[in-house]
Amino acid sequence: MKLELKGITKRFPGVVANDHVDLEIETGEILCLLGENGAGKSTLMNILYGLYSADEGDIVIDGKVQNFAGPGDAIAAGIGMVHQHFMLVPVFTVAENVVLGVEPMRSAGILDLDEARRDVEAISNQYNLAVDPNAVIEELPVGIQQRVEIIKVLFRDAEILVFDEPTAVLTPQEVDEFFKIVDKLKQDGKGIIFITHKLKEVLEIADRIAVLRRGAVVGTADPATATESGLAEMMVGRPVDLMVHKAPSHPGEAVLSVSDLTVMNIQGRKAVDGVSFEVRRNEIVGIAGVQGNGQTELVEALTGLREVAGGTVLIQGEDHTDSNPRQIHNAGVAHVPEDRQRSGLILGFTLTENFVLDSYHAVPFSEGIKMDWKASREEANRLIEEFDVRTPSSEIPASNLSGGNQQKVIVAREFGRQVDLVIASQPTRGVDVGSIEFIHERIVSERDAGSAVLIVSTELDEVMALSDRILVMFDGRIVAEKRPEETTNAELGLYMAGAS
Amino acid sequence: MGNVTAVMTRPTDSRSPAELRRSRVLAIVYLVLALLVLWAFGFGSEGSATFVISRPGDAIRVGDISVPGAGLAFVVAAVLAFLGARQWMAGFGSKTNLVLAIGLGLVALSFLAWAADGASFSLVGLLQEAIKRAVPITFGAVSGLLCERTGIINIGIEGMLLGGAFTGAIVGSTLGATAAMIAAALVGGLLALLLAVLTVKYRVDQIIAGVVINIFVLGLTSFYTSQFLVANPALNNAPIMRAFGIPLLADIPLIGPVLFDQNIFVYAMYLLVAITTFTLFRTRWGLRTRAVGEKPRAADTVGINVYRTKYRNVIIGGLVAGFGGAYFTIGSVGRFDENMTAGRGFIGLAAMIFGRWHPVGAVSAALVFGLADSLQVKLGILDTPIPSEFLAMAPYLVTIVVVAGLVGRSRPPSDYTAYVKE
Amino acid sequence: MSDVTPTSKPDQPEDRSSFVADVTGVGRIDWRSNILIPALAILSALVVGAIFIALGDLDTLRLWGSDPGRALSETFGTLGDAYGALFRGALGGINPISETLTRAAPLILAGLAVAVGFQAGLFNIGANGQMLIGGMFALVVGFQFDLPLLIHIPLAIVAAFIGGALWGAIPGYLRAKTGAHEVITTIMLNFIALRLVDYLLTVKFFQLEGRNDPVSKSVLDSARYPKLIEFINPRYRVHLGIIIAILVAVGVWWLLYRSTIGFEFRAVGANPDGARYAGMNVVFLYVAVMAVAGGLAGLAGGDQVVGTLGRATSGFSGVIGFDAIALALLGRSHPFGVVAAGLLFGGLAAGGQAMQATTNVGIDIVQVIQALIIVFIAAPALIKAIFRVRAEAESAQVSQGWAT
Amino acid sequence: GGDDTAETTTAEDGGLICEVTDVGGVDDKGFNASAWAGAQRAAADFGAEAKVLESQAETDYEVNLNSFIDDDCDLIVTVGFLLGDATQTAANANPEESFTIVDFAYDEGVIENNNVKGLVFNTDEAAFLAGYAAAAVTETGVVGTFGGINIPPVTIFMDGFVRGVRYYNSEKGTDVQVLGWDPDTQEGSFTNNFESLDDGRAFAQSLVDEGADIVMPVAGPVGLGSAALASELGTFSIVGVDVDGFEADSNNAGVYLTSVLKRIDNAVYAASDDALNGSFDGSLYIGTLENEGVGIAPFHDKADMVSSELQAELDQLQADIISGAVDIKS
Ligand SMILES: Nc1ncnc2c1ncn2[C@@H]1O[C@H](COP(=O)(O)OP(=O)(O)OP(=O)(O)O)[C@@H](O)[C@H]1O
Ligand SMILES: Nc1ncnc2c1ncn2[C@@H]1O[C@H](COP(=O)(O)OP(=O)(O)OP(=O)(O)O)[C@@H](O)[C@H]1O
Ligand SMILES: [Mg+2]
Ligand SMILES: [Mg+2]
Repeated sequence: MKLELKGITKRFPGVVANDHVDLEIETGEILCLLGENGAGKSTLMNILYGLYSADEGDIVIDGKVQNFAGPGDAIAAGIGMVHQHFMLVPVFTVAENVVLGVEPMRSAGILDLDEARRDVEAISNQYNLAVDPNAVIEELPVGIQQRVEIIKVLFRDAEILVFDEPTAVLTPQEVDEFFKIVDKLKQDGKGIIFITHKLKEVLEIADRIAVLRRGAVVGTADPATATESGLAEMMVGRPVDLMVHKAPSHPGEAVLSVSDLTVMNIQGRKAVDGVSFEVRRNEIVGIAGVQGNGQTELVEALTGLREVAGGTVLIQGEDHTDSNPRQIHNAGVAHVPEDRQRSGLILGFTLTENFVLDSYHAVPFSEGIKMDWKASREEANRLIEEFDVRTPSSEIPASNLSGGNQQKVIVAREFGRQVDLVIASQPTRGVDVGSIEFIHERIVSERDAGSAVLIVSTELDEVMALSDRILVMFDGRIVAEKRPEETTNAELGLYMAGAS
Repeated sequence: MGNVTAVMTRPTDSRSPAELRRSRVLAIVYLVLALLVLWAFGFGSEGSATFVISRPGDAIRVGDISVPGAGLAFVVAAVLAFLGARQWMAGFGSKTNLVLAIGLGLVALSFLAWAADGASFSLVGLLQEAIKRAVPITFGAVSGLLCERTGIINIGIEGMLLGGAFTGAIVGSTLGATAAMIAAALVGGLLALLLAVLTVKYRVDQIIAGVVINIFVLGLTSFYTSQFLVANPALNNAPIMRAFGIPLLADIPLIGPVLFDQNIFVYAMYLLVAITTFTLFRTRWGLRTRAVGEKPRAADTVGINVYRTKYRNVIIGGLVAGFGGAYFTIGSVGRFDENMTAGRGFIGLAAMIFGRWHPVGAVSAALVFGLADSLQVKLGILDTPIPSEFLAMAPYLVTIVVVAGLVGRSRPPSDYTAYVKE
Repeated sequence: MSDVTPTSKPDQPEDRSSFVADVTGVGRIDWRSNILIPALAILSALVVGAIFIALGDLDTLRLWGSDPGRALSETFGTLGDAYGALFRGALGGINPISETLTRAAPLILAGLAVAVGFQAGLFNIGANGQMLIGGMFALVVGFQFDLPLLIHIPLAIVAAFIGGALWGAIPGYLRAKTGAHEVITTIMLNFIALRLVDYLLTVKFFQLEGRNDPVSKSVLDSARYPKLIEFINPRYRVHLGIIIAILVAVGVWWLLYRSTIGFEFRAVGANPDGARYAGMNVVFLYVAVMAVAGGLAGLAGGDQVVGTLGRATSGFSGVIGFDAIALALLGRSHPFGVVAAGLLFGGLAAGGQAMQATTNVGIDIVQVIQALIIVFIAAPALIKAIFRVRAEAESAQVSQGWAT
Repeated sequence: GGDDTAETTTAEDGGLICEVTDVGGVDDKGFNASAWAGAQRAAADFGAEAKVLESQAETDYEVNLNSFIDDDCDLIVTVGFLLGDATQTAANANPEESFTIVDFAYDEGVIENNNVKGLVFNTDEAAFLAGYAAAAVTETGVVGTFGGINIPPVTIFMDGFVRGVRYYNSEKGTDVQVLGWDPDTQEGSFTNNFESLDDGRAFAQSLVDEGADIVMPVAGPVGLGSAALASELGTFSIVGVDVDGFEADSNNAGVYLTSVLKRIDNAVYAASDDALNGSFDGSLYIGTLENEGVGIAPFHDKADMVSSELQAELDQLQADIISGAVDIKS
C-alpha cells in the first residue's frame, strides 16, 4: 500500500498549520517526522486520520483520492494512529477501550466482552504486548497504556500506523522494547510514521526523515548520513547547542533536608515511603524515575500541596513539614509545577495576573487588600522582556500562548525573584529544543547564583545533563544515588525499572 | 468483616491522617446520636408504638407490630455507642458509609417509635407513599444522568417535567391517557432538542441553556394556563392512571402493597431503572455513550459520531423527563396548576449527583427523599410537638446531611466542555 | 477583547473566562458584541415572544380560518397594545421609571450574589434563601431598635448582609469540607429558609401586635429606606435601595478586579488547583465567596423588607432569587453587566404589570421574553446568523460543570 | 370565572368594580376567585364593569391599588390579610374612594375616613356543623383534616370541625377521632403550600391509611388533589371548603359529603351593590350562620348517608349555634 499526501494545507485562525505539505510513505518502511513545537506535525497527522479536514490538498492511497469524513473512514482505509495524548477512556478497561467503536456483539446491541478479551489476548500474544484485558486504564502506567493504544490500532487491521511522540513518556528500557515492536510491525509489512523530538531515536530507527517548519516541509534527510546537530538546525532554522554547559559545582550548606518522608497518594496508599535526602546551595539534584513512582507526591509534599504522613522537611534549618504553600513560598522556595495547565497557570487570566499569581499578596503588587495593577504590569513586562516570552502584550490570556511560552511564563515568575531553593518538575516537558536550551541555561544560572535546585524529570537525558547528583526513585523509595559522570543512561534505566 | 479483623491485628493504625480524622468525627457523631436517642426518645416515651403493616382488604393479613418506644431507644442507643467506639478505635474501612446508613436508619426508627408513642400508624402507607413521591424525582434524575453521561449538564429537568405535566393535562383531557403519555414525552424530547442545539451546535454554556429552559417553560405554561385553561376547564380535566395490583406479587405481605399495587408510572420507574442500568453498562449504545461523556475526543478517534451521540442521548433524556412530568397530572391529580412541579426537578438533580450518576443510585437517592417526604406527611397527623414548618423541612435537611455526610466528593462521569471538531 | 485570536488547542481546556480579560482595565470594548448584539437579542426575543402571545389569543386564532384579514389586523392590534403598554409601563414617564428602578434594586443585588459565585466557580442557586434570612435580620433590627435614621438604616443594611452571609456560608463550608455540591445544598437551603420564615412569622416576637396572621411587625420609619422623589408625588416608590444597589455593584467590581481578595476569588473560580498552588487558602475562599454572595443576596432581602415592603410576610423574596441566575448569566457575571441586566428586567417587570393592567395579555409572558433574551444573548452565533453581523462575540462560558 | 377571560366584564358606564388579588391569583379556586365571582355578578346585575389585577408578588399590591385609584373605581375589593396594610394606606390617602377587604378587620380608628368595609366570616360555626355531620356518618370512627399553612383563616375551619366532632362525641357518647389538628395546641398537619395538588393527594392518603373515611382539606386548590384521590379510591369522602365542591369541582362531584361555605361572593356582591347604589359604609361585615354568610352545602350525591334524624339534629344544632345555646368555642 502506498500513501501520498499532496499539497495539504490547513489554516487555523491566525496560523497556517500546514502549508502545501507533500509526503509519501509505503508499507514496510519507517518515516520519521521532525519539527519544532507548533510546526504542524500533529495537525498533519490528524488530517491524515480524518480528525481534521484539510483546507486544500488530497490524500491518495494506491492512486485513489480519498475523502475522509471522519476517523471512521480513515480506519476503514487502513490507517491507525497512536496520539500524542492518549485517546483512551480512563475509566474503561483495556478490553473496552480496544473494541470501542467496533464492538463484538452477542445479539442486537448487547456487548460481548468475553470476545473482546479474547481478541486482546490474541493480539498481545502475537506482538509480545503483555497487558491484562481487565485492567482499568487509569490504573495502568503510561508504558502499558501505550501498548493498549497499539493493540487498539492493530485490532482495526491498520496498514499504516502513525505514532505521535510515542517515546516522550517511556524509560530507556521501554523505548528499546517499543523499538522492537515497531521493528516487528515493519517486518510484518506495516508502514510507520514516527514523530519525535529525540534526534538520537530518529537516527536509530528511521528509514527516511522529513522535517517540518512553520507548517511546510523544509527538507528530508537520510538517517545514514544525517547528524543530530544537522537535524536540529534544520528544525529550528538556526544552530542549536544541544549540550548543557556548566562549571563543576561547589555545594554549600544544606537548604532542603528531607528525612524519612512518607506521603500517601489519593487512594490512601503510600506513594513516598521513608525518603531522605538533602539539596545544598550551589547544587542541582536531579530525581529520575518513571512517572508514577512517587515523584509527584514527593514534590507536592515539599511544596505544601499534600499532607505529610510521616518524617520531616527542613528548609534552611526551619521545620516546614506540613507548611502551607504560602509559607513555603515565603521561605524562599520557587516551584515549577509538573502540570503547567492544571496548577502552574490560570489559563483564563492575563499574563500579568499569572506573573503575580503567587506574590500578589505582597508589596509592591498589593497594599492591604488593594491590588496595584500598575506595579504588576511593570513586573510582567520586565519578565516578558528578560525571559523572552513571545507574546503581543502582557494583557492577553495565558491560554493564547503556545505551550513552550506558557512554560516560560512559569519559569520567569519562579526564577524572577530571589530564592534559596528551586523545585522544578518536568521543567521542559513538551517544549522544543530552542526553549529547552533557554530553560536549562536559566536553571544552571540559578544554581550559580547560589540557589539549591531540585529537578524532577522523567527525561533521563535532561537529568543527566543538568544534575550534579542524581537520585533514582522507584516505587516510592530512592533506590540509587549517582553522579552523572560515573553512570550511564542504561544503568539508570535499570534502577528506574526496579533493579537494585 | 474480614478486613476489619485484619486491620485490628496490625500493630499500628494503617489509616491515613485524613481517614483518621473522618473516623474520629464520625465516632463523635455516633456518640452524640446515642445520647440524643437515649435522652429524647428513651426517657420521652411511655407506651408503645404500633406499626400497622397490612391494609384493610389485603388477602394475607399480618398482625401489627407493637414496639415499646423506651425499650427500643435503649437498644438503639447501645448499638450506636458500640458503633461509635468501634469507629474510633478501628474504623469500618470500606463499609463506613454502609454502617453509617444503618446507624442513621436506627435513629430514624427510634424517632418513629417515639413519635407514634401510644398510637398506631400505617407502615404500608408510609412506604407506599415514599415510592410514589420518588417517581418524578427518579425520572428527573435518570433524565439528568442520561444527558450527563454524554457530557451535557441538564439543569432544565424542572422545565422538562413541567412541560410534560402541562402537556399531559391538555392531551389527556382531549385525547386520553395513552396519547397524553406519548405527547408529554415528546414535549420533553423537544425541549431536550432545544438544549442540545443550544449547547452542541451554538455552544451556549450548558447551565445557561438549562436555566433558560426552566424559565421559558415556567413562563409559557403559566401564560397559557391563565390564557386557556382557566377559561376552558374541560381542557384541564385529564384521566388519572389508577393503581393496579400485579397478580400474586401484590399479595405478598408488606412488600406486595408497597411495591406492586401502584400505578403505571411506578412500574414505568422500575422498568426505566432496569433498562437504563442494563443498556448503559451492557450494550454497545451504553459503552459508546459513556465513552463520549468521559472523553469525547477518544470516542471521535475511533469513529464514533460524538455530536450525533450527544443529540440522541439528550433527546432520550428529555423523553424520560417529559414522561415523568406527566406523573404530576395524569399520574396523580388529573389537572395542571402553575408551577406544580415545585422544585422536584432540582431534587432530581440532587438525586442524580447523590446517586453518583448511576440509575440504581439515582432511584435509591430518590427513595431517601421520598421517604423523608412521606414521613413528614405522616408525622403531621401523629401528635408530635414539632411544628409543621419544621417537619416540612425534613426532606431537605435529610438531603443535605446525606450529601454532606455520606457521599462526600463525587466525581462526575463527564467532560462537560463543549466538544469542538475542526 | 484582545488583538490575538485565541488558538485553543484541542488538548487544552477551553478558555472559559475570556470575558474577564476586558474588565481588568485593558483591551478595547467591542461595540458590536457589547451593544449591537444585546440590542438585536432583545429585538429577536420580542419578535418570538409576539408569536407566543398571538398563539395565546384563541378568538383571533379562530378568526384566521374565516377572516384572515381581520385576524391579521387584530393580532397586530393586540401585539401593538401589549408591547406599547410594556414599553410605557417601563419607561413612559416618571412613575414607570420609578417603578422600574424600584424593581431593579433587589434584582441587581441578588444578581450580584449569583455573579460573585460564578466568578469564583460556584453556582449559587440559593439567593432566594439568603434573601429571606438577610431580610429577617434586617427586619429585627428594623422593628426592635429605636435609633436615629443615620444609624438605624446602616445598621439594618449590615444586619441584612450578615444574615445572608451566614446562610450563604453554610453551603460554602460544606463544599469545602465535605465536597457536598453547592447546587444541591443551596437548593435545599432555599426550601429550609422558606419554612423557617413561615415558622418565625407564627412566633409572637415577630408577629404584628394584636394579630395572628403571618405578617411581621412593621419596620420603624427610622429604618425604612427613604423614598427619593416622594416630594413630587408620594406615590413614586423609588427609594434608597437603587442607589445602594449601584454603589454595591461598584464595590463588588472593586472587590473582584482591584483587590487581592477578588483576585483570589477569581483565581479559585478559574482554576482551584492553580489557586492552591499559588498559596491561596481554598477552603477559606469557598466559605468567603459564599458568605459574600449570601451577604449580597441578604442585601436584596433587606431591600425588600426595609425598602419596598416595610415588613416581612411568607416568601417575601418572591422569585427574585431565581431571576437572579438569569441576570448573572445575562450580565456575564460582571457587576456592571448585572446592573444593566437588572435595569432591563426591572423594566420588564414594571412594564409587564402595566401590560396586564391595560390589555388582555397575561403577565407571565414577560418571563417567556426574559428567557428568550437570555437565549439570544448567550448564543451570539444565532444572532450573527440571523442578522449577519460581524462581531467577535463568543458564547459566554460561565460555569464549569460539576468539577469538584 | 366562566367568561372567556378573567379580565373584564364590560357594560355601559354603569360603574366600575375593581379587585386586587393577593399572590394566589384570580384562578386560585379560593377566596380570590370567590370575591371575583361576587364582583362579576354584581357588575352584571347592575350594569357595571368589573376589573381585576393579579398580584405576582408582595411588592405589587401598592402598584395595583394605585392603578385602580387612577381608574376611578366605585369600589376596590382587596383580598386577604396580606393586603391589609396596603389597603389601609390607600384608603387613608384617598378618602373619596371606597374599599372593601376580604378576611380582614381593622382595629378601631385605624381607617381615618371609615371608607373600608372589612368582610370577615365565622367559618367555625359552619365547620362545627360539618364536623358534627362527619362524626355522625363516619363508619370507621376516624375523620381527618389538614391545612395549607398554619394561619388563622385556615385553622378556624379546622377548629370548628374538630369541635363539632367533639360535640357529637359528648352528645352521643361515641369516640370518633379527628386526625390532623389539635385546637388546644394549635398544631397539626399542613402541606405548607397552597399549590401542590400532589401534596393534597398524599396528605389525604396518609389520613386514609390511618383509617379516616372523611377528610376536610383546608388548603385551596390543594384539596382538589384529595378529591381526585377520593374519587379514585371510592373509600372516603371529602368535606369541601369555601365553595360548594360538588359544583366547583365537577370532575369529582360525587366525593363531596358537604362543604363548609364561606360566602365571600355574597358579601362582595352586597358591598358592590351598596357602592354602586350610593349606600356604601365602612362598617365591619361578619358572615355568620344567622346572616347566611357561612353555612354548609347540601349533601347532594351523599344524601343517602344522611338520615332524616341527622338532618333534623343538624337543623336544631344550627339554630342552637345561632341562639348561642351551643358554644362552638369549647
Ligand atoms: N484546534 C486548533 N485550533 C487552532 N490552532 C491550532 C489547533 N490545533 C493546532 N493549532 C495550531 O497549529 C499549529 C500546529 O500545531 P501542531 O499541534 O500540529 O504542532 P506540532 O508540530 O504537533 O507541535 P508539538 O511538537 O508541540 O506537538 C500551532 O501553531 C498550533 O497552535
Ligand atoms: N493555602 C493555605 N492553606 C492553609 N492556610 C493558609 C494558606 N494560606 C494562608 N494560610 C494561613 O492564613 C493566614 C493568613 O495568611 P496570609 O496570606 O494573610 O499570610 P501571608 O500573605 O503569608 O503574610 P505575609 O505575606 O504578609 O507575610 C496564615 O496564618 C496562613 O498560615
Ligand atoms: Mg504535536
Ligand atoms: Mg505538542
